[in-house]
Amino acid sequence: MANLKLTGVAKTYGGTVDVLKDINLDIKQGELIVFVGPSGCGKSTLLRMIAGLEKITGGTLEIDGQMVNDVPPAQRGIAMVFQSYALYPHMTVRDNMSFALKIAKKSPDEINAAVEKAAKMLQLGPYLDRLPKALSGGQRQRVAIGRSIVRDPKVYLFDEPLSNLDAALRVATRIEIAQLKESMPDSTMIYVTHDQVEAMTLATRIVVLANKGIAQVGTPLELYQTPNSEFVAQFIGSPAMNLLPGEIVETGAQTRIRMDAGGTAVSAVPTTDADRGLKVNVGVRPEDFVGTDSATDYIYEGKVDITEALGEVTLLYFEAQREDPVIGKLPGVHADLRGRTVKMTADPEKVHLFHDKRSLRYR
Amino acid sequence: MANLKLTGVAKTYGGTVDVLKDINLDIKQGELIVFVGPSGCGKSTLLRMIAGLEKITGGTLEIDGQMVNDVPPAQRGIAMVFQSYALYPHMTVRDNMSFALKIAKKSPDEINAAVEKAAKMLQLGPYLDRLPKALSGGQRQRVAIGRSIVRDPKVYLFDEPLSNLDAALRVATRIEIAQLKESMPDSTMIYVTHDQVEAMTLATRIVVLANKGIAQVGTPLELYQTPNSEFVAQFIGSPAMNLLPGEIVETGAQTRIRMDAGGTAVSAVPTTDADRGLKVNVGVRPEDFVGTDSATDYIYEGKVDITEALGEVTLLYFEAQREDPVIGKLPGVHADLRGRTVKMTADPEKVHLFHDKRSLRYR
Amino acid sequence: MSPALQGIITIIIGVGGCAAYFYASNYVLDKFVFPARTDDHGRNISRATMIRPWLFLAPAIFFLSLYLVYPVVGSFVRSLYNRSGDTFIGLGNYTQMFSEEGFRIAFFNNILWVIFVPAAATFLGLLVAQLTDRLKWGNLAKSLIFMPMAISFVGASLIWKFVYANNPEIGIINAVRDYFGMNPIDVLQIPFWNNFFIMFILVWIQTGFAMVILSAALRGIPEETVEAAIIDGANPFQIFFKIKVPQIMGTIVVVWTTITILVLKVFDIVYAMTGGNFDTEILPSYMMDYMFRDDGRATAVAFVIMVVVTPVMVWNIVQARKEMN
Amino acid sequence: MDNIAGQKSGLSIVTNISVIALVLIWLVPTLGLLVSSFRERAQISETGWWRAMFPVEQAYRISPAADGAVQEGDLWVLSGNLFENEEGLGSGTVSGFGITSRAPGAAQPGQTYARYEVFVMEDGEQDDTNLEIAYPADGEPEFPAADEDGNEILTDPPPTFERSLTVQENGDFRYVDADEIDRAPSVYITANTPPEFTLDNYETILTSDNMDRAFINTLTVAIPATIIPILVAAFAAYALAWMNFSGRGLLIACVVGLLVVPLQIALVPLLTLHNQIGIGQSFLGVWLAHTAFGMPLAIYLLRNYMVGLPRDIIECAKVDGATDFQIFTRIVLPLSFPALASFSIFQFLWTWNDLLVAKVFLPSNSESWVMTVKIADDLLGSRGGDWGILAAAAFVSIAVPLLVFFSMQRFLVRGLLAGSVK
Amino acid sequence: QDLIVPVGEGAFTWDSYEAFAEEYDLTGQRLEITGPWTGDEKAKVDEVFRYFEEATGADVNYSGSDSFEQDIVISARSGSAPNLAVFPQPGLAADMARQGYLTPLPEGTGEWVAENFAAGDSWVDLGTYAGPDGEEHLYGIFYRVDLKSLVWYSPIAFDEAGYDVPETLEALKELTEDMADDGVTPWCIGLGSGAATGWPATDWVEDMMLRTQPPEVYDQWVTNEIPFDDPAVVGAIEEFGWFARNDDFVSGGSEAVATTDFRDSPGGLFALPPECMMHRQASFIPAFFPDNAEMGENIDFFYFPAYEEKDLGKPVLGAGTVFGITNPSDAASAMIEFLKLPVAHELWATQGAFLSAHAGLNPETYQTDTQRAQSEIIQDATTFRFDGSDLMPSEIGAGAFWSGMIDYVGGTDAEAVAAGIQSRWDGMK
Ligand SMILES: Nc1ncnc2c1ncn2[C@@H]1O[C@H](COP(=O)(O)OP(=O)(O)OP(=O)(O)O)[C@@H](O)[C@H]1O
Ligand SMILES: Nc1ncnc2c1ncn2[C@@H]1O[C@H](COP(=O)(O)OP(=O)(O)OP(=O)(O)O)[C@@H](O)[C@H]1O
Ligand SMILES: [Mg+2]
Ligand SMILES: [Mg+2]
Repeated sequence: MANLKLTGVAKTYGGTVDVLKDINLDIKQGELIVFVGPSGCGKSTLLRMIAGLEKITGGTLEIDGQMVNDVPPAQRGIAMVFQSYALYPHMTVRDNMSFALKIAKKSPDEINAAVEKAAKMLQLGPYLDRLPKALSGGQRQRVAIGRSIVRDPKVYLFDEPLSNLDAALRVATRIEIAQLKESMPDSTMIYVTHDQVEAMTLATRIVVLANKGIAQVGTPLELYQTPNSEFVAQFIGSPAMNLLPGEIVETGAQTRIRMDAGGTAVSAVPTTDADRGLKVNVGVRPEDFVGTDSATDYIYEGKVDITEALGEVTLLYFEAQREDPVIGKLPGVHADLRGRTVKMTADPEKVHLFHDKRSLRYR
Repeated sequence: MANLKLTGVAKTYGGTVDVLKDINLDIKQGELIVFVGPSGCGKSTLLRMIAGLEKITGGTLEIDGQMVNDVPPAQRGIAMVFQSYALYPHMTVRDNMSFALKIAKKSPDEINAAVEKAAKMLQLGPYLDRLPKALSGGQRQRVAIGRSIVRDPKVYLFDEPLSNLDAALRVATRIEIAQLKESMPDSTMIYVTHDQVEAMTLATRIVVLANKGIAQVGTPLELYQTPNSEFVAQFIGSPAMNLLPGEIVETGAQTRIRMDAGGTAVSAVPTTDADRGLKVNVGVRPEDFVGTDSATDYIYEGKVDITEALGEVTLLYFEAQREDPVIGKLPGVHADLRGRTVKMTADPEKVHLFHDKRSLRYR
Repeated sequence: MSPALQGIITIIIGVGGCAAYFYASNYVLDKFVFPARTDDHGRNISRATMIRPWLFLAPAIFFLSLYLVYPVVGSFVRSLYNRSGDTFIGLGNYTQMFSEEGFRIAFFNNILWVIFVPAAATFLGLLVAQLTDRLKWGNLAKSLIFMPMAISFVGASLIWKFVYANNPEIGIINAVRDYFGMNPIDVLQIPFWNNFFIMFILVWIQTGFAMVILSAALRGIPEETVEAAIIDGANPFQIFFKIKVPQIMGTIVVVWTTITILVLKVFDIVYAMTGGNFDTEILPSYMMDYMFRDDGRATAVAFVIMVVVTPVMVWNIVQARKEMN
Repeated sequence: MDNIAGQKSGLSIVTNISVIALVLIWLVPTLGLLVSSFRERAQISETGWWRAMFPVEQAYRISPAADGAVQEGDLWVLSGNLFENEEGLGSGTVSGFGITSRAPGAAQPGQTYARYEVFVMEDGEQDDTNLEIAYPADGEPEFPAADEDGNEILTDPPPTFERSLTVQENGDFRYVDADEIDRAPSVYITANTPPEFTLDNYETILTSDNMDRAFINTLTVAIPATIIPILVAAFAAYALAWMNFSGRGLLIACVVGLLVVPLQIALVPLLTLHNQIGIGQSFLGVWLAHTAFGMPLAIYLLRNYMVGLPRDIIECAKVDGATDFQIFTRIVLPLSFPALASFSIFQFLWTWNDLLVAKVFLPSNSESWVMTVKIADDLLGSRGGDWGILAAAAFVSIAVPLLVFFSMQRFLVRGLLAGSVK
Repeated sequence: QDLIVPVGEGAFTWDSYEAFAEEYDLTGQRLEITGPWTGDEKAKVDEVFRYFEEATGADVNYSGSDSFEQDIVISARSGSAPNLAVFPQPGLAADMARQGYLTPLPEGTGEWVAENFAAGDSWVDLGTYAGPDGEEHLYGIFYRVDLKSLVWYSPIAFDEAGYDVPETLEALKELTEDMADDGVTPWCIGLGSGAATGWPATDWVEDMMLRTQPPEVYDQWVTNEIPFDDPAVVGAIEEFGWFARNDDFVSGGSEAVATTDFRDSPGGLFALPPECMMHRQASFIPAFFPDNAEMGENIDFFYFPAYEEKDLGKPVLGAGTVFGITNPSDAASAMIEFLKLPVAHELWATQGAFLSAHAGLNPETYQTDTQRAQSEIIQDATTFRFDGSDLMPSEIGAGAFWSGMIDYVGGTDAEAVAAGIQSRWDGMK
């Protein structure tokens, strides 16, 4: 039901501390936009500005074509889950959840039904009559989520709604949110998270915030597959993409790079003659590394310092004492690799090239 | 420097609400124990009891062989990161971090060095002179972590220390914690988390709490590979293990099960003749599913309702309208599978069998 | 109509009326004056937002301006006239006053009061609030400490006569001195220090006030911060002074201010204890000496009192600014 | 947090002791008043209240009727028992006696105490003076060599007997006089008085005319004068704490400034105003006056409390669609309960104990008297020095405020905000 | 409730009352009176007013207040004054008259007072003040006077110790010294009185003024024609100091003088052993005697004597309460008429603790001999002077003078004190 348009939005605290600058963003009705970005980059601030809780110090925010910079939160038709939960401490869980509906003068039956449904979904049934102080951290967070679910707003704003839930519940709630979204294809959602999986699975588009501005906007797969900068490349995907320095030696539809540390990489990123000799960073995601025995056609060779077995996969850390170690991710359990030297390469399609922090693909 | 021994520890709120019962646990010096469990199962409570912030209402807690039920928190030699951060709101970040050291009458140089080091590690440098209220959620959490790192306690207690950090920082901090642990092999750490990866990578042993007690204790791989109950099986690993009903038709070193929904599963779990005809749940992790074309040797056949592309892998949801859908996880991108019917099977080594919620392997 | 019935009706009308006023005026504002549904949606809403605070404030402003501002302005004008109120003498009352020794003594004493009483009462109140916080009989103790608050100033002065009286058969201080064979002294006549004996009466009364407010504030401190400090190894003193007190600083300012203001108003105690003699006069009692006799002078003193409170005002505004950011 | 392990008992002992000490310091003066409220005026000024619990030796003057006097030789003799017909004379055991008020207990029971006229040498001149002397009842007086001024007592002329008194422990006495006993002589005894307490003071106060009326009037004044300002102030406080508008800082400053306005300068203009608009001296006038005079402090205290509420919660309610009115009534008001409770306690106390406003704004007839006026003007006026009444009055008027305090105290609860935010 | 004495019975002057009753019919009118009498005294005066109600049918509502001085100013200024006010000090009445809050009494009242009151002219003078226009009118009529020049003592104690009642001030001083020599404390002096602390000392000084200076000087002092720090005044203050500033002469030592409450002070006479032998205080003080006080037995009074040597006769200091009209009405005027009736005075006299200057009052109606004896002292007086501090502007007489005396008792020298008071007085001009 709502399109949002941010034009040149900026936020300055106390006249001096710039937090956000020149944010331009078009959010279409029915989208689920996920904001990601390093801690402290201004995700919550942006969300709060959209909610109307924080003055917009520059630019305009339009909802459905109407400038709402000065419209109070209540009239923007939004629901919000706060990062700090912000439960009403003097109300029981049930009252917390039904507060907005009561305000909206919904009938008791309607309220009850909505609350019961949300409670069931979030497994809050047994706690409906407790006060927030008698709940665990995760339970509090679920109440906060439930509170926004029971309403039926034009725009949902979620600030890290799942960060305190356990894995099972997180998956369940995530799916619930996805279904909620699906069942209301018209409602717009904006979602802040730190969780890669959440961002990747939920988002229609992901907005990566960094350096007071937007680093890239795109669908999850776009961001994953074709990051336009080293920052985004490293930010999306966990563990982060490995960046290894090299020099372009062959150009064309495929590019060949001689790695500074030895070995050669081949990338499907097309280059022109002019690029020959360019110093680039070769980006390979840990999960894209595959072992190789080739004497030259390897992108990286190193001794496995640490292995982390996650069950389904094993992480291999090379040069773990470096600030950003090189990491490989192999399916299955490979504790035996520790201390061994291995060579790794990757499918050219999955080899990214960055120059001057920007992707060569996008220059 | 510290062994912990919990014997029959229990917690009751207000004489009636049982939260924890009969917790028995031996924690060796130098271990890093991770508590996991569903939200509200009492992880924080157990941690607080170990810290001494919550009276132990039953059983005993020993640190280094000494009963410490009644020893005040300050004398237990612990540091704790609170789930709610608990920053001192009136102190700057620097003062927050140096408070404990000042209390301990450390020299200013020493304090400064410790604070600077922790700040650098947690990327808090620019915020050292801000008050907590001018920090973002993640920044606050980092301060809380920093505060415990600057001290040098016998036992570290962390209550979901990373839940508000972004992926990169989370990996970085996780590795820092791992290295911190490594650099102080003698210090004992207890760590509560919801994050599978954290649990799997950090833990020496994982304690799964459920139903007011301990469901299973073991190294991460033990729990992943040989869960002793359906609960643990589903709790460890994300998405959760699929459980599919069937009946044992062949026993021996390998077991063959006829699936109720059609198809046959083979498991490496040995069974005896007596088990023939037993109704079991066949457990297969999503990541262990592999596609098959065999007409009979498949464990599951279904229509892909939803696909979630995470970049490196794709999640396939079958029967998504069920409360716990069957999930498969295939490497790579497979958006094209949506709506198609596929058959899947798994390596017998990775097929678990459960009867009466317990693993057949452990009966 | 019996006054009791009248009172009940007033409560209903007053409370209901207030509630109705606030509700109705908000309703009218939103629905009729600046309805949000018309074309200039945004403008109307922001106009309504500008007006709404004043709806909330209106009754209070009405009372404040009619009952306080209006007399204050009137009095200020009056203070510029001579004693009979017929000749304008500018600041004559002020200049003359400051040239008089009696006034200077009162002024000096008042400074003493303003410093000592709020400090002592707040400190003791804080101490009691903290000490009784986790005591089993804490509520009883608090009630006992609070009791003087409930005693009228006259009653309180009487109580302290039983302490200070120089007859050892009445005053307990002199009874003790007498027991040790010392001569009775009249503590109310010891130059300079007698002020403190009188001030202590107000401290005795006001500690209960400070205690009640501060103990509510102490209870509002997030427990986790205290727990964190406990784990950090802070001892109870450090927790109190370094964790708790700074967190309730705002409330301490409030309590301090309130007591300061009270100090600037209370004359009953001085009146009842010494009648302002033995150099114990303070500004309020000095003002009462002139009240209804020389209104020019009395109102001038009132304004001096208001000026004395300026630093406290400034302090409060600074504090309020800090909180708002 | 009550749950913290191993809290040191040593500390708790110190805490207990210091609280006990503080409470004692706070209590002792009040205790004095309480004890005094059960004593008579005369006792209060005679012995310290701390001795009221113990028997004290007290002197009495007794004037036994002269009727039974008989002449024995030159002397007239009156005998009988001192405790007959006399009431309230302590334990009924004489611990000492005398014949002058200066020394009412000079002699022991069983002795005879006599006055002689003796001649002394003073500055070389002969002079006569009185000498009192005690000796065993069956013995004879022995005169000292010199009187208390050090003058030599002459044996010639010999001392002349004037009168003597013999008293036994049980009160039997024998009074001998050289002159005819024509009017009741004054004799003095000392006896132990048991502690004596009386409810008279309370009776005086509680049974005095119109006291019930005054009580009801006081409540009538105090209750609306407590509730209305809180309500009005709470709205204003909310606006000043959580609403954005220009002039807010200035308004806060004004409120703080108005805190200090002395009531006295407002009385005359306001009463004039009330007279002009027809309210005159009435309960309505008092309510309005109290409301206004309590307003600055109410706004000040409440605003400061409200400012401290977590911002997120209020913002959340805004997002939930609540209007300011709803945020105020549903969120802020319930969360401000401790502040509301404390202020209502104080406002109630002030209105309850107020004398000035009630006197000025209420009619002066006795139907409209509140307790303070009743006590100050009616009970104490002619009894200003009657500390017993004053003390009892103080305790009578303290009862209701204390009740209010006790009942409100549970609203000053711990951790109202707990669990709301991370 | 019955009247205390049925109309027509007893030794009361009923004729004029009956004539009065004939003349006035104010049925339905309401008369508001405020004054300083509270408690017992209010009860007594209420009884008197009931006769007025009986006679006129009006409804009298008297209310008393301990802080009358402040209340009347507030109510007068805010326009809610009662019909009549009873001023405890002429000074306050004069202040209010000047500000226009009082209405002059009906024509001819002055003449009537001059004729019918003992020493009538002086009562007229005391009730005559300048109005707002500066013109002098009679604004007040006196009802109930106090006699101040009294010394209270215990005849039994005097008897036992062999002391005699002194006839001259010289003898009184000698007696004081004798007593001190004998080891007994001669005087109980208490100046405490809450906010009014210090006033008992002003009575002492006034008595001393009358005993050291001719009455004319006293009058000049009261009107500030001679400055407060005139040697004559300083001398009188020092005479008071002779008594009060000597630790041996006053109970508790001179330090106690300033803080002992005047209401507790006479208690020393009744203590066993006595804490003092004498107490100088006005005729109202028996109200504060303990229950066991028996007039003529353990308590009695004598005239505070004058210096024989100075030959100033027998000066007497007194005070009284004065009725003024603050809000004219028929009933108010009628009340003034009523107060002219002897019976209005007799009816309180018969309830005790009342003296009157009304010459037509039948002495038989006094309740006690004491009252009669006191009224005789008034009669015998060669000089009668009204309490000076009550005549001074209230700022001085009820302010600076009081606190000055406390300073003096506390050790400040008399001249400095007097100069201080004078400068305050100067400040008012
Ligand atoms: N004061 C209390 N009274 C009653 N029950 C309480 C109280 N405090 C906590 N609980 C309950 O105790 C249980 C354990 O709480 P705890 O905070 O230990 O959970 P947790 O495992 O840390 O959960 P989370 O992962 O969500 O933080 C919860 O179900 C909670 O509702
Ligand atoms: N009142 C303030 N004054 C100054 N700076 C502030 C204030 N509030 C927040 N900031 C800063 O603004 C930046 C953005 O904060 P915000 O809460 O939006 O971050 P975030 O992206 O939500 O981070 P996180 O993921 O850690 O929650 C942070 O660097 C923070 O320090
Ligand atoms: Mg945030
Ligand atoms: Mg927890």
